[in-house]
Amino acid sequence: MSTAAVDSTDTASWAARVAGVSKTFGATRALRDVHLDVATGEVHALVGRNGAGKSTLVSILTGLQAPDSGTVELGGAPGPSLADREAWRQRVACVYQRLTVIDELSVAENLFVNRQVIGGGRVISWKRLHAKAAELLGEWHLDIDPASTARDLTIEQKQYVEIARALSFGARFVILDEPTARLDGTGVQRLFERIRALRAQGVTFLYISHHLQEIFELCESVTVFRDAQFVRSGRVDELSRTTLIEAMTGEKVAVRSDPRPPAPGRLIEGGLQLDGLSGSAYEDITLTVRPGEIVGLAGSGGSGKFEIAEAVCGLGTPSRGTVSIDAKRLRTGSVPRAQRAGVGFVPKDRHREGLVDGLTVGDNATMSVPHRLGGHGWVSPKRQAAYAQELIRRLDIVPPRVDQPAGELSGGNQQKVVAARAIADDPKVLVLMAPTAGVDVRSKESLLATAVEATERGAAVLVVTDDLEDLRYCHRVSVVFRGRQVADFEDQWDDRDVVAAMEGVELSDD
Amino acid sequence: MTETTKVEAATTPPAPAAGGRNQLSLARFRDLALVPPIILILIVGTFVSSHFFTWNNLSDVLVSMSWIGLLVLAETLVLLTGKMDLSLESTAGLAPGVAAWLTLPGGVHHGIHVLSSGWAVPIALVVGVLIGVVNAVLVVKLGLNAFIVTLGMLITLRGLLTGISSGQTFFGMGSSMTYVGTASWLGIPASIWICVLAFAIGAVALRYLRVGRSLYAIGGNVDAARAAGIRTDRSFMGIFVVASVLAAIGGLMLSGHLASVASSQANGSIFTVFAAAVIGGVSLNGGRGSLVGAFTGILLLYLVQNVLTFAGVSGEWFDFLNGGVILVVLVITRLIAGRSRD
Amino acid sequence: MTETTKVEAATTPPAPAAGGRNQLSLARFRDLALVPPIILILIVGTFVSSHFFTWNNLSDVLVSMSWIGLLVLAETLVLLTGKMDLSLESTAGLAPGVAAWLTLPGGVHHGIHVLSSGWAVPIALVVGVLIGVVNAVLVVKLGLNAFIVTLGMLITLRGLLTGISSGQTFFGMGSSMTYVGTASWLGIPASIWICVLAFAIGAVALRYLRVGRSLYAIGGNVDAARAAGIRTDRSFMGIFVVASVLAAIGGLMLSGHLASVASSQANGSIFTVFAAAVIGGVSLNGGRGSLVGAFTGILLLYLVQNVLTFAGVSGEWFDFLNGGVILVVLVITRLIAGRSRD
Amino acid sequence: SSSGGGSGGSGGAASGSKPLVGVDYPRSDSDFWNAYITYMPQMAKTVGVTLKTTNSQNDISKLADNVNTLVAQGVKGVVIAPQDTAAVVPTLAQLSAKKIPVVSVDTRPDSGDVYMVVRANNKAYGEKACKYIGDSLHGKGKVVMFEGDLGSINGRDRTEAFNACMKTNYPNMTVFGEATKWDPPTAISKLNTVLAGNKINAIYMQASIYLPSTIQALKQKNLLVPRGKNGHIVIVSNDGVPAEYAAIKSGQMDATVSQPADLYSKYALQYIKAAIEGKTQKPGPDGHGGTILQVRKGLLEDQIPAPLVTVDGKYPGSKAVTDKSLWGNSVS
Ligand SMILES: Nc1ncnc2c1ncn2[C@@H]1O[C@H](COP(=O)(O)OP(=O)(O)OP(=O)(O)O)[C@@H](O)[C@H]1O
Ligand SMILES: Nc1ncnc2c1ncn2[C@@H]1O[C@H](COP(=O)(O)OP(=O)(O)OP(=O)(O)O)[C@@H](O)[C@H]1O
Ligand SMILES: [Mg+2]
Ligand SMILES: [Mg+2]
Repeated sequence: MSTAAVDSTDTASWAARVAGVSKTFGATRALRDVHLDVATGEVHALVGRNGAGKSTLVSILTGLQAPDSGTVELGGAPGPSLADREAWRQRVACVYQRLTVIDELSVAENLFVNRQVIGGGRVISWKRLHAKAAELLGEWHLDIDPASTARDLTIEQKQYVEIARALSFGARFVILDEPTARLDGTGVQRLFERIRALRAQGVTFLYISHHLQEIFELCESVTVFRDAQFVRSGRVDELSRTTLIEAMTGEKVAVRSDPRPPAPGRLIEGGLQLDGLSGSAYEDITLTVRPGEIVGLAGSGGSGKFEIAEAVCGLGTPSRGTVSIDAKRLRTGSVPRAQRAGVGFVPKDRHREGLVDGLTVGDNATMSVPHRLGGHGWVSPKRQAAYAQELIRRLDIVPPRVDQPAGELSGGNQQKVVAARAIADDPKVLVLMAPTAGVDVRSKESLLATAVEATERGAAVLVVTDDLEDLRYCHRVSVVFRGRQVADFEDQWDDRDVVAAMEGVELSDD
Repeated sequence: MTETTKVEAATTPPAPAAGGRNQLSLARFRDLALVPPIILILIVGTFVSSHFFTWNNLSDVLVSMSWIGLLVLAETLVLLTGKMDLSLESTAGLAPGVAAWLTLPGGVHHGIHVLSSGWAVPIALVVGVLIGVVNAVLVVKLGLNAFIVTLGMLITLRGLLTGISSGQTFFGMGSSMTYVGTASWLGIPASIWICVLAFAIGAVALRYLRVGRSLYAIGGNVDAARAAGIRTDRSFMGIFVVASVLAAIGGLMLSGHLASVASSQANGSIFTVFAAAVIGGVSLNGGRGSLVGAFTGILLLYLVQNVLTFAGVSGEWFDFLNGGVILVVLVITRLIAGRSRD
Repeated sequence: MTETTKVEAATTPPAPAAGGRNQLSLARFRDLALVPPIILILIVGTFVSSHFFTWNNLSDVLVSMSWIGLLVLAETLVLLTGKMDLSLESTAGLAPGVAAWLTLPGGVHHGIHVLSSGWAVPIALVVGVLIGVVNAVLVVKLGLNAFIVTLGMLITLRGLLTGISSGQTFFGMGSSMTYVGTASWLGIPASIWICVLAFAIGAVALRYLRVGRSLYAIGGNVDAARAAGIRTDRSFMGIFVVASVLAAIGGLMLSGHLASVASSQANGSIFTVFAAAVIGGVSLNGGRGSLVGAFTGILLLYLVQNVLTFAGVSGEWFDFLNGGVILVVLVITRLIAGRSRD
Repeated sequence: SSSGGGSGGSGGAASGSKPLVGVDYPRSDSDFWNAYITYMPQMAKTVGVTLKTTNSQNDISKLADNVNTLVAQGVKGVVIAPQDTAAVVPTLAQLSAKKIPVVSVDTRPDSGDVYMVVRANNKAYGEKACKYIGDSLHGKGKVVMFEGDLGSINGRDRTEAFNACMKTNYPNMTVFGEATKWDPPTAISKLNTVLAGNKINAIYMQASIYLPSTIQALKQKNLLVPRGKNGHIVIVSNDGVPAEYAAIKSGQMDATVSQPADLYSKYALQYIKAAIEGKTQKPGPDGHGGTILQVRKGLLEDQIPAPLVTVDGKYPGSKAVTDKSLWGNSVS
């Protein structure tokens, strides 16, 4: 058994220690004899590709699941029994990767679920509960009525509620599993300020993210998992970005160059054309994506960028303006119509509208192309399997099995399945909404490489995102802010300008 | 690499919180959505018969719905946690049935008289507890679907009552068993008191006690509730047992009211129970609904039946109108509330 | 730098690819999970009576389950899309009921004879279509919960049959209506043919037709299915109509078998329908299940009843044993399959 | 109360002096039918037949299946009690094709051949109740009638006869007919509704299942006045189960019609045995106090007498509640 090389017998200096932990789900080994040592008072990053087992370790560290073997220590004491949730909650707080906000309850109740403020006797005092909730929301500068229903919050607001709740326990050890996946730039900064303030008070963090720049900005040390195994750990300031990625992927990192395919000529006709498009969340959007071109549509949370994209895909209906494909006007409001016109897309939320968890990878990947699998309404299972296998190969989906239920894949691979479906019909127009949310560095590249590949087949690609990494693949970028098109960048741009436009601020210097 | 996004943006609040107050009043509104139809029925009834809007008649309606009211209360609690219990109707028959069987003399009363009649009520409650435990074990420990488990239990328990009674009607039970169905407290029938108090206590517990709130959390998102430290399995166990015991009490009230336990007692009532809960705004998906709503649901259904009876609707069209009313109320509340009450 | 142990992991693919075949065979296994219990019942039955394992008896069992088999098929289709249809049992009564009412002469036959008897079958089918459309509109267009809508429809349609028949039994219908219930093709009763063929066609459609495969997607995640370009609303409408029409055909087969339509025809059968589908492995949450499984489910239940009858189980314990068998099969398949069949 | 008769072996028993007879019980959820079920094995011994029994649980399609099962076991004759007289017709056709004789108990199939119908006259039930009530109240007053299920033929016969008799004989009486689906809670809620606006003088319940609930409801409203006292509500019931006799004795109710469960089973088995032995029947007195009627061609019906039972037997044509010949006084 490999043990931690860090030799320290002073148990008190470890906020959390995990040794020899393994965990298997059916045929999948999610963790193989891993260890992790988080020193008290540090912000410790845990990185690894999708499916490396990070979230599984989180569920073990927070007492939601028992490891098959191995030990967990928190603050020098062995982890409590699984049944004793209270004891776990006192020692470790967590923002889970999947939201645990309960839609039916009010914001205040979500913040204090199962620890509602008790008034006189054993009775809940709603007044005090709302007051305390308002106070907590105020600390996060969140202007949300504590009495409002969580269902009506935006996804970002829900993420804040999640974070605010986790950090309000007063736990000395906090785990954050991809907390920024749903936050925009300002939101991330606000979170970081909080984390730093708490760290100053001696709180320890285990921080999980696929945004490596966040690791370098925030964390002191880092542990890398790969293929369910521990690979290495060390101090962040002694690691370069390249070594980190190499540890994660197990491959040499190629020198990074401009990933964009050659831009198509100005005069090429066709592609996607939005003219004065207006809807409930956006106004007067005019945009062209030529065949062979990748255009970014950037905006922060609540900007309306997804609504614009959804209008193109048939998921939403604009009130004014036109969408044309190859100069032919598209009647919006129907996905099948959009598909027939040549639109393929990745929807913004892979869990809600992307995957059918219970169906196989093959079924999911080929769901929108039944006409390619047989004639007259028939589907040939053989052709389907072959077609799906080809998509799996093109997108490098792991494990490369057609008959694996899609729900059992890791987040990044699930996203690839959704992308496979988007390109399955060789679309003329490919719309990618938040294509790399929650996706590891390597998968990000391979996902966006799909977009590049699509352009080589002559597709017009629209990437709808708030991730600057994604925009590196774009020839041009349009930025929307609160539903209005505020900036257009051609060919070369400074990230800071894009971010400024996304946040709706004027930069003070030049 | 690209520089990190560090912009000194004014800390704009992320998306304004529209409609906090409205939200609350909408929820309140949904609780009381059936009040206008109830008032309408009261007015219609008054025109149909001068005997309708009298204390005597209304108290008869309340008495006759009190037992099923407890079943609606029980079902609402189960539904809030996102489960279902179809077997409540059988429990309402079997619990008093077993009590009668064990305490009544043989002969015309069909009992076996192994216990004195004072044991009747405790026996019924114990039967309720046992049924609840069996349901809970099958659903929680074995992870079976609640709908199908309680459907199987519905058939089995009903069959058990037919078995022990040989299909006959138990009657002539002692005063301990008929007490709740017959007594009056402060001039109001005890069964009305019990039903109304049970709803009131339930409503307070759901609003002001942690254990009550936890039902909403469990029904809303069981994984989240578990992560928040709520002992979800224990809650499911508890709620199945509480529901069965409430059904047993409801059954006792019904058999007290009828001074007998027919082997078909309460058969088919689960349809009415579900209809009442749902038109009262309780979600079948868990986490949403209130006891006030559920109470107005069953009240509305019983008032409608009462008015139909006064109106002399002929027997063969009774069920049709009754079912039609459920559908119409569903559609109207849906259109008014403007969103799915599922 | 605090370098730590660096595992020289060969770059194995993350999730070991073990059990791909297993996965598939597990799914197959779940389809056929009821085959061992069915064989067991056949063996037990052979010991109970020498008359059990004869073509005559087994064909009687198949004939008597054929009509409800169509209801199980219909319910399975609806369940696959993640909805429910409780009103199928009423449709199986109302559709032939309306046909008889409109085509039979008055007097003892209780009809009104506005159409000639040749119209009977088309009328029943049209009634099926209409009911399906009403269900679909309420569920799909108004977004009401399918459970409660079809529960309301169950009560309403049953009431409608009571209303038009005044609670009496229609009988003496023409040969067009009794044909499917009485004819034999190639020496095998037509109703067996119809039931088995319907299941076979359904199974092929679910596996090899685009529209069939889309039901699984819709039931698994309706938003994802919609985003994938599947016309989900149209599918729901279609499936409700198909289910109601199947129930109408089932009703025709039953009334052909009995040469009459009682006002209580098929009452209570929906319990058996659900039980059969679920023990046959169909998920109540949508997206999972097969017609082979559903067929074995209803076959098992009917064989058990047949063996119980041969064993001379007394009437009062019949339901108890019947319900008990459902529960036992649920528990056993759960323990064998090792994971929730919800 | 399971039937006698070996479960496995059958063929041998059919021949000889004790023919194998199949009996399908219609339901087991009423006192009356339970008495019938209890009597059957006893009567089988007296009559000299071997039984195979099934129970169709009030479900006519189950009856068809059960008869198939019985035939598969080699029964030589079948006794059924179809609660739906139309839907049983195809079953009768099947049995007649197989030359298996049938005795129908309690109801008369709408068409088809049966060897004998053994039933009481349900119209007579309604009439007897009507007369008793009308005479007791001297042709004045209001009466609530708990009808059975609309789908029940026996219930309908009673209703029609009661209404017709009231109309002709006691035109000044008001009848509130309430459909109850054989369900006591429904009956009570309808009774309450009537009581809300009316003073009631009599209640006619078409089955004994309503009795305890009705007594209870009247007690609650202080309307339960013993028989003979001023303000007594005349209660006439139907079935003749021991519970009714107890209520008659205690003065809570007045009269009931004794539906002869014992005779039903006895004569059903006698007739089926005779049929198996090849005997024929003809219309006329049946030799045990009733008459055999030719209802239609090929259908004979033995109408078993069903006496009205009163406390002292003084009402014309009634028997005293203590009469030992009443089956209700001999079951446990
Ligand atoms: N409940 C489960 N059942 C089956 N397999 C599971 C389950 N949970 C996780 N897995 C599998 O375990 C492996 C590790 O998953 P985990 O969620 O821990 O990865 P991760 O590192 O958090 O990935 P990501 O970065 O995408 O969140 C994956 O292959 C996943 O499919
Ligand atoms: N169903 C809805 N009802 C009312 N308003 C909505 C609804 N959906 C979105 N909006 C509003 O539309 C605007 C844009 O929506 P949204 O938050 O989805 O933007 P986005 O660009 O997709 O942001 P993100 O990057 O966070 O996903 C917001 O003001 C949001 O509140
Ligand atoms: Mg994860
Ligand atoms: Mg958004």
